Amino acid sequence: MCELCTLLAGIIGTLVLGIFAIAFGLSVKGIDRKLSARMQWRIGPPLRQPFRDVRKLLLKQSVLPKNAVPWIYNSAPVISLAALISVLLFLPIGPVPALLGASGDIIVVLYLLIIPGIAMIVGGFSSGSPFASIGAQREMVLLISYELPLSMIVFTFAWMYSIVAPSLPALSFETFGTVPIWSVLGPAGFIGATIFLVVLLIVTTGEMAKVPFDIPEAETEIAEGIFAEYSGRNYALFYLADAVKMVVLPAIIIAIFFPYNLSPLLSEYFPNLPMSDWVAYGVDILFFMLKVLLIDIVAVTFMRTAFARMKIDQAVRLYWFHLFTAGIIAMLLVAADVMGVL
Amino acid sequence: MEMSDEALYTIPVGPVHPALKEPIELDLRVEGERIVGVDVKCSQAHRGIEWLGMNRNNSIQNIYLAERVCGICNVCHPYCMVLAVEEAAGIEVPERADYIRTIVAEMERIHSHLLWAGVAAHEIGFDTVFHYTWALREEIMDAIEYVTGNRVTKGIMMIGGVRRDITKEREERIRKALRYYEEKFEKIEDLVLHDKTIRMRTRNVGILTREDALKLCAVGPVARASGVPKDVRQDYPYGAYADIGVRAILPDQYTGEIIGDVYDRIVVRLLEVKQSIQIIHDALDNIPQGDIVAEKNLVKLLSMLKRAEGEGIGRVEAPRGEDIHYVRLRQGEEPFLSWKIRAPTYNNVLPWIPMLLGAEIADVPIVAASTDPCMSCLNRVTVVDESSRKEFTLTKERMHEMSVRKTRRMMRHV
Amino acid sequence: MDPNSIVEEIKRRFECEVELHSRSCGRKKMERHNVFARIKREDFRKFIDFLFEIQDYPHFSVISATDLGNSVELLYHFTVGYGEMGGEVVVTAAVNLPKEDLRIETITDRIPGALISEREIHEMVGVEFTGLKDTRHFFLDENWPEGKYPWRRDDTFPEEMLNRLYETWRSGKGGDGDE
Amino acid sequence: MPAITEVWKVLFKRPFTNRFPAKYAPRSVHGFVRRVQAGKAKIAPPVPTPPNFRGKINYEVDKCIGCGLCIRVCPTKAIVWRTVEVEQGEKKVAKKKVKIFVSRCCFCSQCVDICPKDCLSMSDEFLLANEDKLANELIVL
Repeated sequence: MCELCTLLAGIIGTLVLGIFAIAFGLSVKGIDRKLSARMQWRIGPPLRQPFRDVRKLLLKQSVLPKNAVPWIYNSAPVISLAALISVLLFLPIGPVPALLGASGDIIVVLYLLIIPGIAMIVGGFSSGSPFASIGAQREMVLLISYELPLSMIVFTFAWMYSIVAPSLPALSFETFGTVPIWSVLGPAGFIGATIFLVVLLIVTTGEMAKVPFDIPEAETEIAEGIFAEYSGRNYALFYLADAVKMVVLPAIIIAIFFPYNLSPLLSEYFPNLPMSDWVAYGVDILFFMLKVLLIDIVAVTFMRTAFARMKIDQAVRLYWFHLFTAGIIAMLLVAADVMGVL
Repeated sequence: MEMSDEALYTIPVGPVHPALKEPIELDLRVEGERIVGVDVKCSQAHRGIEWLGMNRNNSIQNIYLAERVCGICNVCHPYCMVLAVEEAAGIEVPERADYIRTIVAEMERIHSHLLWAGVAAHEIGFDTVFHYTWALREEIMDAIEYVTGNRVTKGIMMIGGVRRDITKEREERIRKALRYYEEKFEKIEDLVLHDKTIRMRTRNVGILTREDALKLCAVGPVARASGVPKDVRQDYPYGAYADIGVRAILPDQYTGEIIGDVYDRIVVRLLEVKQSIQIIHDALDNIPQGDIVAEKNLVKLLSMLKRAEGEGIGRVEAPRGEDIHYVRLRQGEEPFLSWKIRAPTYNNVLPWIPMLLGAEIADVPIVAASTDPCMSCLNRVTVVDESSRKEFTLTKERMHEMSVRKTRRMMRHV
Repeated sequence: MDPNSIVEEIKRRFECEVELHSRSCGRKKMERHNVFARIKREDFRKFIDFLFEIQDYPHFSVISATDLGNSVELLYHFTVGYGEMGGEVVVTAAVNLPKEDLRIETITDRIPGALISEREIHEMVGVEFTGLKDTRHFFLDENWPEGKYPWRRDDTFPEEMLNRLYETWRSGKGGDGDE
Repeated sequence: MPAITEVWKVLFKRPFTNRFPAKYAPRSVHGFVRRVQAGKAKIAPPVPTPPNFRGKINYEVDKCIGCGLCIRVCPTKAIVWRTVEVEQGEKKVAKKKVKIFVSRCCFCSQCVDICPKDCLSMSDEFLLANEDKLANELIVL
């Protein structure tokens, strides 16, 4: 293929992925709002409400606070959204292998994941409001706290692959897909991996800044914190970034823990089904979307309905102490399993 | 303050802030997340109710004015006012009226405490409990509507008695509501008091010591949570409370210790809901027969009040704490010569300062909410003229004119 | 707390008029008592000391003010004897202040909880509390005009700030003053 | 933490919310009202009012003797005087009657209590919202 074609394919792929992520993310948000309303004994908004919200925000004036630094203030939401969509380029979406899988691995994803947080911090500080500053400080602390368990999980598995499958690149999601972790782990490792899954789900909630970890934007305390001054188009972009996050983070969990597809199973059990490649693709993408939705229901909808907001020191203690300890135990279990100690 | 001023931030909480449902301004000096200085400013919500009662209205009109001091304690304020007027004019209240007043006041307490539990949960980001408690509160609202004719402004108090009797059907309706709450109480208690995240946010937060509570004259559940057994229903019985024998509820009855933090205030309020259910049962069981009002003819009553001369004090234990009204009547004049309303929040604002000092910013909403503050609505707006940086106060007329203009503008586009 | 002994004690110590109002309620007709003591301004601090003798922390409720034409009467409402059934008595110390000399000592040094009430009376009636440090407005706006007191019945009342929106409804066809 | 199980239980319960007047806010209230009038849409019923509910005031003008007691006790000054020309035999006589501004009314029903001729009463009508506070349906004559 010529270089131009690769570039073109990349651009078109990114566009398609971006639109898919935004549309799907907004729908997931709609379902999340509806379900959480039902959990709270309410009716809740119609499913298409997030789309309407975005439309309304885009129509509204974007106010620039007097004390704000304009270029930082305006670029923060763009960077946030762009970084999240680029994470998707490195992640396998169901049956579709990662678009840029060849040029980056898990390390890139981990780095890219920090960018939206940093953009929010910078945007918050640059808006020059005391509420936004406090929100940004809190976001900073939260960012540092949930990175630790997150990287612990990823690197434990990378180390595991370097032992179990030395021929495959350890830090690539491709490896997670071809050799699912559950297939190489014994009982002890299974328990370890389950603990990791729970930890990762809690990290996801923190990363998405939902109750009980919505500390940086805590509405009743600091009036939406970081976003206190954002309005109109800028806020719409943050809103979209939040929606895309609801696809990206579950996609990471899926890539690590549930890289399975439905179509091989289907064709095995129902050989009569007319399973062309395209149908299989469609089925698998739908299956992927279902997995994303389920993870969102557990990590977002359920979490934000069943708990009260924590204070920042309590959240840090949870991540650094409780989840870190759980992570260490899980790591030891996995290690023991892989090394054949148990 | 030892810190240099640069390290300190000033955070204005209010007059308009999502944590505050009513306008009040808290200026917090913070150092990181820790609060080192608090100042309260209240000048957002004075409506001149006392002035109206002293200059414009006659006694009967004042009942409804007092009802509008607060939307939630709308039985306590008129109750308090009629007690004061009855003392000033020397009117004896029939026993049945005492009982009916007690029942309605206790129904209000159930609704107010449930409402508060929801608001407090919302302040710590627990919207689920907020929605549940408000849904459960509907039952008592419906019962109140059935008994008094309206959900919120009950309009049941009258000088010398009450305006509506509790008939057989109304009694049945109240009993139905009480059964509902007896059944649901355990669930509410479980949801609020046994939740780990709520405990994390409220235990050892916003502590008010017994000493501070006495010094700063805290009242109601705030004082009781700090271990001061002060309850007007017990100390200074009115209505049917002396017959029923109400005792002040302290948090150690449930937890075994008194800390004086937000959690203790939650405990006190929830136990009071249970106590109120019992009080209403007792009052309904023992309600005497007879008149419900001392003077049925309102025209006679009005002229009697016009001739009266004297002063009186009414005290009522509102859901938020002690409510006190002082009324002075002068012969030949319909409006009161003097009227002073002291709502519970008046005394519970100063305790915010010791509660908040040393707390974190994240604690402000729940600590403020834990006293169940009530500021009522605004009477003037301060706007800053951007071009000249001149601050001026918007008068009511000007604001009215502006709103009328805006409404017209909007109506053209409909 | 026996109200009669309080009345006797006040009469013995202070040269003043004391009234006892007793009201009963319910079936048991349990009585509740209000003591009104009309004391002199010079005796005021002594009266507060007397209340502290009855109870460690007499509960301060509020200050009411009545404009009596030539003077303003301040009524300090205290309650003593909480904690037992029907044991509380409201003791009101009424102090008459002539309008030329509206001054009284602050009690915030003994009872810090009286701060809001003293600030309120300061701004609403114009009484000067000697020794009160914080005299900013509490309920009224910061830039409220000087020398205007809404709870007075004389020419310091801000008449020009009154509006009677309800009166506009009566006039005209629909009675709407907005048109 | 009891909420953890409670939320899943509630998820499958019928929502508590009363869907008045429609499940979701209509795009345009006027449009919705027009559709309801045309029979194309249905209003979800509000919670029924109890007996003796205090709603919009009713006034039987013929029974009124013009004593003005209601004006005296009305806390919101919602009741004002008005003169009505009544034919009495040959000549016309001016009679004093009242006019009630419902948008000022606070629904305390004190005027109903004091009326010596029982010409005032409270109905159970409570859907009174209007853009014009002086609309004809908000002035009881």
